[in-house]
Amino acid sequence: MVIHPVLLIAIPLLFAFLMPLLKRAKAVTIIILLFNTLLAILMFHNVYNNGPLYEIIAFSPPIGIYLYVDNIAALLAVMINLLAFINFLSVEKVEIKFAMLYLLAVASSTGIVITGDIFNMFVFFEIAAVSSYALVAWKRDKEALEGAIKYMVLGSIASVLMLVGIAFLYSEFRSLNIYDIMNRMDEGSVLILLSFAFLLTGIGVEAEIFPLNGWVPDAYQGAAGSIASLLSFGPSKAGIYAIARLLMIFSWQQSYDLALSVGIMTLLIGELAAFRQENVKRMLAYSSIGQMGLILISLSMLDSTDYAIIAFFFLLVSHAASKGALFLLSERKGFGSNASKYAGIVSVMSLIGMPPMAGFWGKWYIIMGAMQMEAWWIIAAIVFSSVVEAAYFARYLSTTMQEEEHASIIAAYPPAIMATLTLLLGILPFIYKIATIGGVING
Amino acid sequence: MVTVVSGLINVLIIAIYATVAMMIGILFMGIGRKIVARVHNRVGPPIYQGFIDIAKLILKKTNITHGWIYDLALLFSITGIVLTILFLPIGGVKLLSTEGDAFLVLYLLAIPALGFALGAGASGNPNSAIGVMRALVMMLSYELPFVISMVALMIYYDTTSIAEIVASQYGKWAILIPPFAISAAVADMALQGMLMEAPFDIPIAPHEIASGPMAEFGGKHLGSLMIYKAGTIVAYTTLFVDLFLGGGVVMKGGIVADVVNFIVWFILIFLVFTLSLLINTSFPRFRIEQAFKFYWKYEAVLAIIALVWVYWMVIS
Amino acid sequence: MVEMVFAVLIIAFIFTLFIKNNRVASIISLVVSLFPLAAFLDWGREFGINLISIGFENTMNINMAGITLHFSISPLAWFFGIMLFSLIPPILLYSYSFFSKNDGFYPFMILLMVSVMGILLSSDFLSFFLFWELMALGIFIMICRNGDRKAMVRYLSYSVLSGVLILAGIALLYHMNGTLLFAEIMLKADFETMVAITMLIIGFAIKAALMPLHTWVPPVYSTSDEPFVAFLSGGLSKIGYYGMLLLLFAMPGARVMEAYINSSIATYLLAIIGSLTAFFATFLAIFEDDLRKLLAYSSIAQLGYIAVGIGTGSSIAMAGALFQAFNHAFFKATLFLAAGSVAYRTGKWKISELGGVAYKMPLTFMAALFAIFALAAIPITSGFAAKWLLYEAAIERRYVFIAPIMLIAGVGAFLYSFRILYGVFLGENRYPDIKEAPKPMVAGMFLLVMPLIIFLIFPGYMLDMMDSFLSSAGLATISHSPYVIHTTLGNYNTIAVIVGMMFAMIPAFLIYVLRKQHLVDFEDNFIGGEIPSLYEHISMHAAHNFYKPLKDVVMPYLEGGATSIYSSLYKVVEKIADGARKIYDGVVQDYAIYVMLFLLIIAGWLLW
Amino acid sequence: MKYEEWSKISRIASKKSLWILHFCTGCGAIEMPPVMTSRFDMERFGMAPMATPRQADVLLITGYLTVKTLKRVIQVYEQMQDPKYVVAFGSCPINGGMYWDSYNTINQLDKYLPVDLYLAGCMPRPEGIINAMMELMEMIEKGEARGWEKYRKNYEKYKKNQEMAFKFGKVEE
Repeated sequence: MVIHPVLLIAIPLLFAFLMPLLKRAKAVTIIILLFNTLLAILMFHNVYNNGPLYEIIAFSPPIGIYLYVDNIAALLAVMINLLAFINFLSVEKVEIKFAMLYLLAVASSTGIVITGDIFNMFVFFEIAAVSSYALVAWKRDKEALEGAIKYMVLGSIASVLMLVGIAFLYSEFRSLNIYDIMNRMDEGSVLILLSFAFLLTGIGVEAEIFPLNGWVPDAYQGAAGSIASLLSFGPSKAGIYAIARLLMIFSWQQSYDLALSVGIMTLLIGELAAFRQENVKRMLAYSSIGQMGLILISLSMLDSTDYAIIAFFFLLVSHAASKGALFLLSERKGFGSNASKYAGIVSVMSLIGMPPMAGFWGKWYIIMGAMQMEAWWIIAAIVFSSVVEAAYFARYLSTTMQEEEHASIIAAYPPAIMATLTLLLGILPFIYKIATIGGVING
Repeated sequence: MVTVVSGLINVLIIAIYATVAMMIGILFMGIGRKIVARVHNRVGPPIYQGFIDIAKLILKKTNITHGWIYDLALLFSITGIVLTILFLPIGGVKLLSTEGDAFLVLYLLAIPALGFALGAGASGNPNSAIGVMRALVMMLSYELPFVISMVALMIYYDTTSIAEIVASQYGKWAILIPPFAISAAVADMALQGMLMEAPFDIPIAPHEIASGPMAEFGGKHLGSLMIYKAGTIVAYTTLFVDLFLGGGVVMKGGIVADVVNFIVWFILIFLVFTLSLLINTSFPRFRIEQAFKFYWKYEAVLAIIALVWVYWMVIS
Repeated sequence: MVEMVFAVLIIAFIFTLFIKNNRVASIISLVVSLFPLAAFLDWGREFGINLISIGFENTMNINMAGITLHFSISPLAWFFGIMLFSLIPPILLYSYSFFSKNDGFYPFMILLMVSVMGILLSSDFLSFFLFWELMALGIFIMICRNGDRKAMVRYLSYSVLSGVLILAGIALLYHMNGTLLFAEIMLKADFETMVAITMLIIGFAIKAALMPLHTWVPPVYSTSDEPFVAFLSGGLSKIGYYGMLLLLFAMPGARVMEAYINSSIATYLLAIIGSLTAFFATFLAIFEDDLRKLLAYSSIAQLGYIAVGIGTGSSIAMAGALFQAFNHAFFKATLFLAAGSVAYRTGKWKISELGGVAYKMPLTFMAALFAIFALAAIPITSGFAAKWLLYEAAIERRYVFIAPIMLIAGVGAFLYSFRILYGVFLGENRYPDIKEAPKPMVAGMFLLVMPLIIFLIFPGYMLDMMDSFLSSAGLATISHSPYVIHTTLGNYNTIAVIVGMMFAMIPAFLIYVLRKQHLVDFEDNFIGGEIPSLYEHISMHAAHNFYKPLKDVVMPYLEGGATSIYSSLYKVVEKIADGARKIYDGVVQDYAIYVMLFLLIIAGWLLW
Repeated sequence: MKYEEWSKISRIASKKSLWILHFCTGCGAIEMPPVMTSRFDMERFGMAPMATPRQADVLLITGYLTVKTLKRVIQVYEQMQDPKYVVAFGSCPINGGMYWDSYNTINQLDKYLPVDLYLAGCMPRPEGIINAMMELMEMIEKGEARGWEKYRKNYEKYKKNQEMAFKFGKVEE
């Protein structure tokens, strides 16, 4: 069976724009997301058995649209679509515009992951960003608008910077194909260095790295639970994956050092900011920042140790699923039902890094890797941030466990399913195998 | 057959020694009162007064009880103190002291105290509770210097067994070795607290808390506590004599030696007891926190000096 | 067969999750808890102790994609297994009456059993760590059930710190040895190994509640359910020491440490920390008014002794440490359960509010009394043998600092023991209307007391149980018969004590039996001739602020301890955190400036 | 040995070890310190002051008793263990002494408690006290000091009188 990765992007895009014509927005969206998930799983199966998948649309590279799907990209596509599907189940009242924006955000996030073309990536970023602005503002109250505006301001700056970066790159290589550029990359002229700086800054805004993440707390705070959840596993994860690719393109020691120092700063500042935070969503947002820092640290070790890639995957996937669940749960004051309690505890434990949740493997491999590199400061930072994290999450649990507010099925089960995913990934660490086979992130 | 007979003889000897020791204790109570009276320029009771008191108490027509926990005081106090005496070498005769050691003796001494405390608690008298509190705090206070001194002895003789310590001191008593002279002085002040003599008679303090733990005891219960008190006099003075004065052993082998040793032991414990009484008569009562500070500040420092000295001697 | 035990436990875990009825869940978990116990009893064959014979296999490997978990039984694990798993059935029996509905206690007890079994059986560090963290998780969920914020925050922070430190230590060992198998890891006396061992030991010490890493214990013990706390204090706290023993003695690679241990400052430091823990925690326990906190500090103190034993490292010390661990498991579990029974009937935790419970709950009192005797190491319980071995070991090594500290902590134990006895059980009869605890609860407590009596008479059996561990760790075994222990310094003959005691009891018994006595009312008490019944209320219970004179003297020196250091540290972190939070000041212009600055800085850095 | 012989031993022991509880609400208490200390030294006869009634054999009432203190005296007396003896000290417990017409003192202790020995005088000198104690000892040895038995036998009567006293101040004489 031939699988066309482009369908993953095309179908939601198509239906997103067809949405005003359709009556039953919720059902349609659910079907599309389910279909997309299945497609992604099939694609992953295909890629896993037969090796990376290419697809060229319209023209041959380096001019045309070029999709490149390897193990990791396929897995991320599965993750984004699956979580989007589960997350969508928790939305009670679906308006047409909402469904449209949601599909756009999902499609564009998937696009960022599977594209092999840096300009396409920019386009998808733009779509993701624009739909995210609208989604954040969805509640239309003061907080939501504030968050959306901040997001929009920073997002616009980011897109300009990204565009400039791409322009520099294009002027140097006369190509936009990531693979192509990667192969031709060498020491680098001033222009290339500048393009790296611009691209990193531009993508970094989306990937929530310090200090480009000013929009994060406000946007997450303003957005509804399901939107915050979408942001955390959609665009931001795609963004950090884009940074991974960026590091692959510009694979100099300098850029890894940069990623490491930025990562440690992001980790510490994110966790510390969460430590004193009273608002749940804001706290979770800061915690996301911290986790992004951790992921960035794992990326910065890509060059030095084999564990980094595994750590990267576990951290990415576990954080996506568990933070998604927690944002969904943050809609209500307390957990209120056993399913929610289960979801809350499992997700928190995964974030803290306790086995048998998936987050544990991330921490295990990142520490293993750091030991191999004999990078003591990484370990010190992780130890410190873990304790801080534990402290504020325990505080979080102690308040949420006590509040008795009954949760409806629709509110209780989607997070529980996400938590189960985390748990299963931890108990059956097959990703370990996938990641070791997948090996490297290609362009 | 022979082993059974010799075993029975051993048991008999042990029983005789224990009984005699208890008798000596009761006698000492009378002697003690006599000595105190002489210091006060009084005549004082006859020296057998202790026997009379105990007989009177036990033969009282009625005895009250506050329940079975209260009765534990009676059972534990006599049992515990007799058991302790069994584990102390008396005048070179080892009794059961080869089967246990100084730590065992320290903890055995806690049995009667705990039983006493249980009974006092069960009586429900608030004065008793306060008395027990004071007794326990006193215990915490005097144990520190005493234990440090004991540890010094143990590391010097490289044994924890009291019988061994006594045997090693044959010919040269520990108190003649300079650091142990300090230790002995410290332990003697601890002894003052153990025997609850002034200035450390805080737990009993009849004028403050109506004789403290004993407030609700009368009749046979009080009688048993007096026997316990008599036993503690012998037990603690013997412990001191065994640790620092060679257990009174001056001869070896044969029955004659046993008799001589016994007499020397008797004289030594009498001297130790008299010394404690003389201190008793010359001092008023400390408050409990003063006692605590006394033991943990001055006594402990002296004990530590001795311990360091001994440690240095042992190492070099 | 091992798989079967695991499978049964996991099935029971899932099953009990969905049972609401307390009694059914209790019986199921009680039955299930006998499986691991049977397995461990059966494995006694390997170490020369035939108790039952079923024929459990003793090794197991689990393959998960790319990762293999190795399991096998070792003498040390066997000892701890017997200890922990014989603790569980009585506790579950007790819970039969203690709880009214099953809201998560039983499944997570079973989960804890799984984790303990995993920890004990694991023979590589990965599975050890997996189950270690599973245990931490189980404990956390148990704490969550009562949802006390302080307990949760402290426990989780400490637990994560411990987990990460252990993880780092393991990673370092792996980095140096290239293997995670206990059998293949070699410990050398070089700097990196010392770093790894230090990290691991600190991680273990947190679970073992060694000072100054103990501050999570009092809030946790004082807010969770008693049956769980009984298991936590009695059982799970020993797992920390299991880790230490494993690392320092049981691992084959640890043999290299032997030469090192003899002159080591590091292990001497552990012994000193242990003795100071015993000392200070005892003082904290003396002044505590909350019964559960008192018991918590007492736990910390008693666990400190085990650290002394491990730090001393001779065979006597090791035997003492293991013996102490065993005793502590049982007497402290009994005490927590007794406290639970008292609260079950009276609903009070404060010692100053309790009083006279013994008259109405004599069986609970008897169990508690016996446990307290063991706690205070009175020689009519097995508690003494353990402490005795530790004292002997300290004297043998000439630890002149540690021995007196330990002895004084032992005396201090009398003080807080009496506080429990008097304040809770004796004194004024304040609760005339309560009943004895339900039968299953009483039965649970008495079952827990049994081992203390058995090993009182036959401490030699306990030493038999450790012999194979001692010889596998390369230490000399202690010469003993069932009732006599010989060391180089002295002997302890339990039969002499017991027989001597029987003889000594004769006169007391005669006096007791021959002279008649009559019971009088509680109010018939001499308080300066005053008549309590004339007044509406006159408190005759002197339990409030019991050791005030001592407290006035000692407390100034105890303040400024670990808690205050941590709270000042916490304040510093709070300040830094506030600083971090202020970076996100909510002004979008600032954020835009951050972006540009970032761009400039990295561009500058890259170009430069 | 028969009970009689036991009780004889018991009486001898009792006689030689009289432990006294002073109920010192009256002025007579001032005469006790000389008795205890070196001038007269009562300890040579085995007498000793005790702190609580549980321990004591002799209850020494050293002067007048009001209705209020009578309650306490009775409580204390009942807390003592048999055999126990009451010694009324001075003239107040005999007939009220100088307080004989006070509204709140009782005049005749004998109505409420069995008094074994009266010690007349206002105040009796220490020699008198010693003398009285010797007398009590002799009575004990002969088995004449049987107040405690009397109290048990006539408990109803004593109780009635006591209650009358608590109600009306004193028993009509």
